[in-house]
Amino acid sequence: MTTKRLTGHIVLGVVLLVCTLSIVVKGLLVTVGALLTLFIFSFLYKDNPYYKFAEHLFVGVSAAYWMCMGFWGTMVPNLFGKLYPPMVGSVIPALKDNPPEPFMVIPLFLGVLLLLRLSSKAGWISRWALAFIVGTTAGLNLVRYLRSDFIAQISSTMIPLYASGAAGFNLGETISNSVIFLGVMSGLIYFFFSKEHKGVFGTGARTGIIVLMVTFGASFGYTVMARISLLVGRMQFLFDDWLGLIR
Amino acid sequence: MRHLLRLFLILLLAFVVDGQSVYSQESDPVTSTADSVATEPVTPPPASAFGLAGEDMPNDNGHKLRVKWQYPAEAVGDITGFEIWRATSPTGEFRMLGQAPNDYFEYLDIGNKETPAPDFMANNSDFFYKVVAIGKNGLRTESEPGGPFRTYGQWFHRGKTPVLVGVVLFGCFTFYFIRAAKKGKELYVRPLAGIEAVDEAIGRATEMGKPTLYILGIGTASEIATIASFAILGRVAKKIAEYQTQLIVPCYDAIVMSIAQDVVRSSYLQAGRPDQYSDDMVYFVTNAQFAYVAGVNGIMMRQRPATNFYLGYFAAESLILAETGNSIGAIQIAGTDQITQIPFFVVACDYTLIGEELYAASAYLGRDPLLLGSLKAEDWGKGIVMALIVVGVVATIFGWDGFRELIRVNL
Amino acid sequence: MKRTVPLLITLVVGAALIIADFVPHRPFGTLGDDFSLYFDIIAVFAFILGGGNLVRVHIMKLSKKRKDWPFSIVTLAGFFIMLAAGLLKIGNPDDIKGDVAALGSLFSDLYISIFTPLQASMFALLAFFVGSASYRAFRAKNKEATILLVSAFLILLGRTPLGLWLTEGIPDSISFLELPNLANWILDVPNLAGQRAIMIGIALGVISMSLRVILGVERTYLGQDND
Amino acid sequence: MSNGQTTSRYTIERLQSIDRRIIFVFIAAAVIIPLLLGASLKEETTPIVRALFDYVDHLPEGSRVLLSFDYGPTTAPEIQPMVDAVLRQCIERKCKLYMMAVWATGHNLVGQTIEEILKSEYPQLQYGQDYVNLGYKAGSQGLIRLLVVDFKRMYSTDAAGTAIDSIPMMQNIGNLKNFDLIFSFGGGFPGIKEWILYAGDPGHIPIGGGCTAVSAPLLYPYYPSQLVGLMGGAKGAAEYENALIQAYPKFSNMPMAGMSLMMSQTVSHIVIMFFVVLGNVLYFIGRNRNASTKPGGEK
Repeated sequence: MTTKRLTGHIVLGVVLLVCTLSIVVKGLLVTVGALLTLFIFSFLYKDNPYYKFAEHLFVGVSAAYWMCMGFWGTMVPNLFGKLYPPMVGSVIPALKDNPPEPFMVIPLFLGVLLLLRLSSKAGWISRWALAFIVGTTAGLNLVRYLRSDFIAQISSTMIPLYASGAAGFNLGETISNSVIFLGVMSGLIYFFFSKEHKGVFGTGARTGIIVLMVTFGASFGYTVMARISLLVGRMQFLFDDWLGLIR
Repeated sequence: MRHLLRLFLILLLAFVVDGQSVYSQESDPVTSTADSVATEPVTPPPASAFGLAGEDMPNDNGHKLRVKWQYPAEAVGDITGFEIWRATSPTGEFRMLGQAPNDYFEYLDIGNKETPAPDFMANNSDFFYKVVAIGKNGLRTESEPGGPFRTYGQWFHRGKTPVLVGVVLFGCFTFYFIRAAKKGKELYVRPLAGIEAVDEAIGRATEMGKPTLYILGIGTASEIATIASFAILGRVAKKIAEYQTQLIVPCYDAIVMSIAQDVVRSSYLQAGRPDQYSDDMVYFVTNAQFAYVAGVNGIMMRQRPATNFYLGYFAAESLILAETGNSIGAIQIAGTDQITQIPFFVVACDYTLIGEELYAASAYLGRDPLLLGSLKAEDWGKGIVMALIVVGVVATIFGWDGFRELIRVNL
Repeated sequence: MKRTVPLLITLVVGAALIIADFVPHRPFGTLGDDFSLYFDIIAVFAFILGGGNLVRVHIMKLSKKRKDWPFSIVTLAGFFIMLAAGLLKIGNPDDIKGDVAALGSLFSDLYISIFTPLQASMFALLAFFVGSASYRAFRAKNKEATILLVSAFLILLGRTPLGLWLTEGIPDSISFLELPNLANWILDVPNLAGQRAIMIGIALGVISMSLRVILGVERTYLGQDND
Repeated sequence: MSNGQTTSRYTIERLQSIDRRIIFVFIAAAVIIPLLLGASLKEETTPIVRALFDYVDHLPEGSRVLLSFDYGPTTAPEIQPMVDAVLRQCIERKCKLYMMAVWATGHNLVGQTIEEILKSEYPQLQYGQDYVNLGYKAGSQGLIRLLVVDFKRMYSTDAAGTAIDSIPMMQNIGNLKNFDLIFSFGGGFPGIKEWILYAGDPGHIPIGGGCTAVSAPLLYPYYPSQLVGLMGGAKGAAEYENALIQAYPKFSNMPMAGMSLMMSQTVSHIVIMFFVVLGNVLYFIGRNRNASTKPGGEK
């Protein structure tokens, strides 16, 4: 127990020393960025007080960040600025002379209903606002998905299984098109809920699983490269901007 | 001779362009301005645009006009471009709207939809346009005003007919199968491994005396995947209440938190243990993607849940969560409709609900015949998709592209 | 009352938005955008609930001196300093008229020096986790896992010079077997087919889920206590 | 069962569930060591990148090149090397550089790039004569659509607020068609695709692009009819840098970010593949041993 404590003190001492040195040599901004980066990476070793510090700071700062963005970016111009433009004239002069939009009372009303949650007696009324939100989501998404994903994907699968170009029959494309056709069909068969995976249907579903597994493997392998470049960016920051070790 | 040719072109245009929108050109637009070409031989002003026509944009709510004009091909090289002007009467005050390059012969006038704005464009009223040719020598030639043109709002978007057919068809299927289910018709659904594992996973947490972590993802309530996750949370929370283990639901969005609190509270009520619910189970972390991940990682490391659910909308954080969860030895059940993230869950979690299965999960867990009926409707939808694809492929083989056009959506 | 009114609201709002999608004419043409805007505004009201909840959770932790309570001070300090900097636009070059995130303001300084490095570092953890997940999960345990492994491995190989080098000697007539070409083919053909099947399935799932919600068949989100 | 067998099986099981921190150390080393050594990987230039390089290399002196910074800090490690290489080449060709952004996050990156490349490497260049920073404008594809017709209506000032007509190199710019080449960097939305659809195609303006590895396959189909050429990910950047060094030997001693990024990526890839192979080998050894000690065990 005491050795653990001692190690803790030594680490803290090193961190403080590095911090002071770095502020003197490199300035506050880079030092804060570098130390926070190291604190986050320390999580890879194990959970520790430095990660906890970075994590708690991140949570607090980010929550306030989005609250401020929401207030100045949405609430002020889109609610107050539309409900009664002169009110925001001192902040956003461009909106001052716009006509008021009385319909904006609706979101104001719903917003206030939502806040009634804080009261234990009238809390149930807040569900009206939530029902509006859920209804909006359902209505908007239904048509959106039908339009873009559903119909567009079907029509782009309608490809000729027998492909021929200017140079006559094209074997490569014929094979590729057939694989796409069979892949989509068997993938769809796999997703059937109300049919048992037996017989011909079962063969289709098993082919579907194979196609899905190829897809997942390919997407995974493909993303590795992009993920590594993120790390390279951070390491460049640490070793170049902070330590100046890269020539 | 040149004048005669232009006159001929204008007449031709009046026949070609849709009759309703073009009341144009009773008078010859090529007048004095064009004549001046002859009188000033040194730096002549550019030729005038002619044949102004305007048409309402289809499938919109009005306030937009497409203005087209013509220009003598041999004179295009003399000008830098055009200016487009609009007024409410041929003799009224014209406003400059914008410019077009010298080889553009049309301009989409997007008027303001609100009344007091200066470039407001009312529906069902007359507008007149002028096109000014700007010569390379700096001289300008105005065309005769063209008009009146009108803009209208439409009551049905024709390009979306296939979507409407889809909505009606799918709505009918759903109605039919829900009705059939109400009458007590037995519906078979094949087992889903991820769903079968839910009971086992919660049971394990109970045995180990550890909490269950439920992550609704980083979607807001505007994602349908989040709504699907609420439905699953309701069933999961009920089981947890029955088993009397601990539930943790850290939320990314405040509205999601509010709904999740209601869902969990009523699940505990249904399970007959309202006293065990507290608002501390469902709480807000932050709505910044990676700050949320940092927070949830912390929760996993310190509270050591035995079972993790990741159901809803996920982005790049999926693998960070799943790998941290794996390192503490939790059983993990995931599901998302984000295609790019499914592979990470498949690789790092014990069970993954792939895409559509996420939406079916609440029906599976609830075993409510009405919900199962809607799954049957989905299967019929898939059947129709497959039939359409087969017909479409056959059609392309025989070179009949018309079939593909039938289901095209023109926005 | 507690149950019926919300169900009715969902039904009316959902159905109206579906109909509105087909009607460009006013007021339907903009209904979807209007409602999305209302949604955004309600979401800002919800921030009050969220922020309040965050503060409450951490003050509780502090007052009850639960484990790790000193870190709650960090969260609360970060939260209130950032909130003040943003809401009051402290140090903003254009004062209260300026953009909240204008360069030079305290809000923007905190964002650049704290938020950005933390975000990028959390994101960069992925590079490590991609490695550990590959090691653990890519085992030829059964048929499915083997296919997953082979497909991922071919892509990985094909995208490094190693892949090119391994299959450089292949004659031109069968050049499609060169690893980079093979990797591209997997991405463009079977991968595309799988993604398409999933997308069509998801679209059907979304449509069905939306209908269930609008028709009131799926009502879990409202809570189930009927009083 | 003998004692020795137990130990070796134990070792294999241990190795199979190897502490993941060991993998982390290897990945970190794979990234850091090439960075510190300044090691870089030469990439033979493929036709799609070569086409882009050659196009720029044949631009006459004084050509106007528009560069749109459509990316953010998270993808900057991949994209920035491309921007730097293209800028250097354009300056060697004595082109006039117009920099803008349709991404809000691109705004700061333009300023940063000007400081790091133009001001430090080419101090003789003059702002307003040789290059201009137009900054970010909102509007996504709508903005692009308007710029095709009328540039100055949207850009009435530069990023610093100077009136656009007082900037010498802006005098002859009326719309996007006055540019000889447009570069878009970044593969998200809005990005290269929107530049092609709303500027390149309708205005017949040559478009070149640089994007992340993830978005490259979505853009390949536009080459060569709608795209002059495309750099995809670190590999594309490294290929472009290679072409640059071959054409302009003065750059051969300069560190090239794309090539060193490619080195780090390749080494990490190999490390990950090594662990995948190791995992499988150990798995099969373990399974065979299990099978031999427990006959009739798992199939």
